[in-house]
Amino acid sequence: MLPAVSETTQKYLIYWLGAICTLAIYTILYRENRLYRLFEHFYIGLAVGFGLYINFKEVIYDVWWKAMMTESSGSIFAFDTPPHLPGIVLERDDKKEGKGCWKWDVGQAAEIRLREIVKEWGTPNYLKLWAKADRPVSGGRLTLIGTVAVPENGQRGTFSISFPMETDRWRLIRLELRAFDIRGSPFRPFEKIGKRNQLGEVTDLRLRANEALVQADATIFLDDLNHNIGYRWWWVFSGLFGLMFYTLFIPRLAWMSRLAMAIPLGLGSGYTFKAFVLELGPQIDASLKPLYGDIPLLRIVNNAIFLIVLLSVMTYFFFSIEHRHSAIRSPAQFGRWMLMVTFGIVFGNTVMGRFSLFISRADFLIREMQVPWDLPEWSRLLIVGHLLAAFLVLAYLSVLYERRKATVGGTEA
Amino acid sequence: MWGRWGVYLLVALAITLPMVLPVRIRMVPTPPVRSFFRMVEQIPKGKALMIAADFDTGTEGENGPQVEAVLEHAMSRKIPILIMGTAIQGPELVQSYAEDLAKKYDYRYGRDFVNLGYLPGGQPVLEKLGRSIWQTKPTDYQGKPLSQLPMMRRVRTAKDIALVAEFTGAGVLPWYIQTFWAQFRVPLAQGCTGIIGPEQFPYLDSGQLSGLMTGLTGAAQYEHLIKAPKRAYRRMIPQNFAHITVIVLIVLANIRLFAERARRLRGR
Amino acid sequence: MEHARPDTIYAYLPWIVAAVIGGGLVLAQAGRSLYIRRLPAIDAIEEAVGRATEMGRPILFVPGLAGVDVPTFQAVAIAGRVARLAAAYRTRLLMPVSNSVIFTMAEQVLREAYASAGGSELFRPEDIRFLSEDQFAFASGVIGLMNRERIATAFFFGNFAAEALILAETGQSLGAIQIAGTPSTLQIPFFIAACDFTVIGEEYYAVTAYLTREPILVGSVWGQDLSRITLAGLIFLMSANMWWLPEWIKSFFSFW
Amino acid sequence: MFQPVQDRWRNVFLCVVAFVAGVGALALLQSLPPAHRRRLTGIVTFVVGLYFPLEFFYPRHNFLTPWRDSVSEVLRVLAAFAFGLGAVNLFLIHGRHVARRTPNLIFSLAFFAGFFLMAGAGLMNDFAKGFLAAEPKVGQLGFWEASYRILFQGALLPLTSTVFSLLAFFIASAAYRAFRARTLEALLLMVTSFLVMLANVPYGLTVTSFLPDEGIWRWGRIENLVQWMMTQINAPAMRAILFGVWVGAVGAALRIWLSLERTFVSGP
Repeated sequence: MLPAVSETTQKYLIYWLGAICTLAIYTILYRENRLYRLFEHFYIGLAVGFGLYINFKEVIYDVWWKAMMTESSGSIFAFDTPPHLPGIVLERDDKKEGKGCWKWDVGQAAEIRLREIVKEWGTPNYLKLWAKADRPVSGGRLTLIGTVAVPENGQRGTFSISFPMETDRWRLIRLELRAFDIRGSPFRPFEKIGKRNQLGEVTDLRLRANEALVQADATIFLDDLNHNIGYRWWWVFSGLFGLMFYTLFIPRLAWMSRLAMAIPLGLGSGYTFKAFVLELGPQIDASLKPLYGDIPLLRIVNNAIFLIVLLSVMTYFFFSIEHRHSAIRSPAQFGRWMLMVTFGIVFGNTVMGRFSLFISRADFLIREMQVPWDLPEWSRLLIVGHLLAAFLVLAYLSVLYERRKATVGGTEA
Repeated sequence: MWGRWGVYLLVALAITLPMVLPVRIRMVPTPPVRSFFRMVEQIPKGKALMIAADFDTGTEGENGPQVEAVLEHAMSRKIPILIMGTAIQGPELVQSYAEDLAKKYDYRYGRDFVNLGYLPGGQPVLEKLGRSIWQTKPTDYQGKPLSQLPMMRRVRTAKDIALVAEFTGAGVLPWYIQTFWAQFRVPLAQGCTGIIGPEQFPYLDSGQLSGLMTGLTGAAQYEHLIKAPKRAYRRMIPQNFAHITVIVLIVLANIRLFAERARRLRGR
Repeated sequence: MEHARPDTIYAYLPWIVAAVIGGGLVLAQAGRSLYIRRLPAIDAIEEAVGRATEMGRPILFVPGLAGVDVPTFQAVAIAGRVARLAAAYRTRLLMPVSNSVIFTMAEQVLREAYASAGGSELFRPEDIRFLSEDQFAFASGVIGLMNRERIATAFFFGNFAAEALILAETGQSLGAIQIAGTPSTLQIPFFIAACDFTVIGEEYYAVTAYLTREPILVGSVWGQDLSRITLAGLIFLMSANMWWLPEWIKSFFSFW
Repeated sequence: MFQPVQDRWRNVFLCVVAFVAGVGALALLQSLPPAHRRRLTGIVTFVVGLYFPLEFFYPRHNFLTPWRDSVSEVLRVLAAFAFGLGAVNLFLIHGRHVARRTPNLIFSLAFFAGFFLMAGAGLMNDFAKGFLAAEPKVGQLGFWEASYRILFQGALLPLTSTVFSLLAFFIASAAYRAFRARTLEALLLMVTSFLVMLANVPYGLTVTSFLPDEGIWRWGRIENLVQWMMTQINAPAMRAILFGVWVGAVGAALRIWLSLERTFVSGP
């Protein structure tokens, strides 16, 4: 049995492991050495392991596997909270899922409205509802009625579906969206192609009991209403394409990896045209700066400078024209100077950025030090300094060792 | 080799020593930081602020204090906050800052702020998020369904978001520009690391960005604007000394260069 | 804006650019020689290979933080040219790579390059090394490699991020001749600071086209150039004439 | 035909059939001559590449619009599958070192240790929390969760940030060495970064803080000057580069879309 770890132990381990890793990497500032190399390889391993893990968890499992091997359901209403409606009580024992279910006395209210439902159903194909009556009722039926609105264009509509409610045993009822009686056109534009399943937002949801149930004065149990897409077996193809990448290592089949790559590359190149409009369009628009007219002089001067810099830097990057004529050469030269100014700005800003990185490391080493005593900051600095010195000595020894080995037995590959 | 080691040692000392010394400094906010502040100040009631934490611990040194400052500002104005991130560690880091500040401003998780967690997949996923948050990420960062978080009833699409505040050390701003700004017309403000700061100015000029906070200085300036100097201010002190060190080094190098040149001239 | 708006120019602009570039491609394919000015980087590359030969130490070629994208493809193409030179000078070329697809691609391109320079026996597959896909794991792997092999010349071509300075500084401390080229704007200042020669931004594509002389690349660079000239002309004319232009033209050019 | 199935076992059956059929189709394609395969790849690239342009440039919602989300999910799944490629490569390299007991053995073992510890702890924490581990009490964490956290927060994050923070030293020495006013260009680079560095820290601002912050004199103050350079020189220069990048991107997209990128197409 592997032991549980207390939070304090964990804090200590995180700090000291982190401190060792940090200082070992800093020995490269002296010289490349075996200590550094050991942690470098450890780091590469960690990074690859972590990347594999996070890709598996977040995409392969969450997106791919779930689409292929689950019904991709989402909750609409959980029937877990106290209803505050006449004729309904929360039942905590005889339930199917979650914390509880609703017990609905049809005699008191023939229709109930579900409040605070999930409005966005995505593209479901069927709904699922757990339900039973307290006694068998022949001819008993429930009707689910909803109001739908499309937020984009304000179109509204209603849907309803009725289903038998006769048994006294928990039953999972499937309600096919195809079978819904839909009035109006509550669909998002064009998104009803084929299956007409992209509803707008569901704003209101009611359940109505029929005469037979009311007369029998039945009590109905309701639990977890979900929307589902269904199992989508064709996702196996994207897995197949994903596996085709790995033919890269088998020369005879390597062309298949190219075929698999054709999809992201093709999509990506197509997307460039869209991104060009969305990102560069506003940039061009903003470059058309007025040079005359009803604007303050300072703006005009600034606009002119802006345009001169913009156009001369662009001129520097003209390759198909010989930079011999001064009409091209002087703006190009000026453009290059402006580029240097820009690079200077980048450099200056980066100095700040890079120092911040080291400051946060030093902050970690000194301020977040986990020691059982309350130490003043300068003594923490001393501890870290000594540790670093010890690591540097190790690094020095390893460099000496390698030098000696190199003189004896030739260099390592 | 010794010259190089000398520079390294100087930098290390210039940063670590001021950390243990008591020093005071004064910040002056720049216009882009002021407009960032204004954007948060102008968020209307009922609309949410989305914090995109696109950074990892690698650049936490700069982005961390920036997020903290914006969080503090938003919380003091009682704005609902939605946290997400396209970097793995970002959302969890922001969650820890938010939880620290929540006590002070009586913010409760689920009611006043929600964390969607890590959203891999880049631009296409953000586009989907803008169309429907619930469909793109049906659960929060701990796997809790959004239907259990009251705040999310009001926050469903990009329309419910008044401002996207993006914090990053990498060039992921175009993803937000191509989706939130261009497709859903949500204004963007960015807190970025020092290095990518200059690259964002064309976007600031074209209005694709409505506010910009660059590096630790930006964060310290924002803290100055909300009158709550904290972590960024504290880290500006070693920053200050390290900069002075580098500046002195450059001046020395140039004096040496000119001295050599003068000696050569005299020699001739 | 979930769909392009046909009442602004921006719905057509990418296609205009694509058409101009397509025209360049067609012209180049048809055998028209399109002019691209010679960039100083090209001489520098040759010199740097020669220098490694003199010192008898290996050359390093880093194709950046590789992805399956065009800057990396072009970096591999440049690596092919460098490998051809190295094979001719009988100098070893090391190439750490951070992407598996690029890894196999590089192996093939280098094998061909060595063969075409008549040095097939010099090609050692283990000199192309896959290190890691993670940025800093890759960077720390490369600096380890640079130190162990004591490289004399380093080429950095491709996409780079923060690791650019780590690599270039390490090379500098080893006294290597370094040539860099990257379309990643933010890293250029560090390459300028630490390298002997730097290819700036767009020049990167021109260098590849110039080196390989491949009609597709030359045509593409030429077409892109024409597109940029058009764009610059458009901006200049619109800005200069903004004050009298009728409203409908202005709204045709406004994004929203 | 592509109708979701409501029965689990029917779905499993269909999955197996689809997989076998897919492999069969690939086997058939394998018998095609290489030129045809290459053409097939080209056709697939072209057809798939049509999706976004057709969907976006048709000015209204159209029959392609509902597929946006599925397309983005396919992209994510493919990218996730591709990630394993790097791991396979590293396994081959380090497996060889271990098998042959080269001098690199100990480092290769460190690689494997890192890999299995991290992937193992992560997967166990998510999918088999209770496996072989004692039930945690209050104030305790289960073994797998604790080991995941310790490895992630105690090793991976510090290592990433530390390698990143080496840059603080490198940039100082790069600045020291590179910033010598040898040429006009070097001088421009140096002076601007000098000013920016001064503007970024409070002590730097004191150099000009004696000047009034109004009238003509305000342009002498470093913070205003740098802000002006940022918006009037840096922004247009960056935008010019951005134009180049995007025009280049369209060119690149065109070459890939039409399978003209030779280094790539003529691969194995």
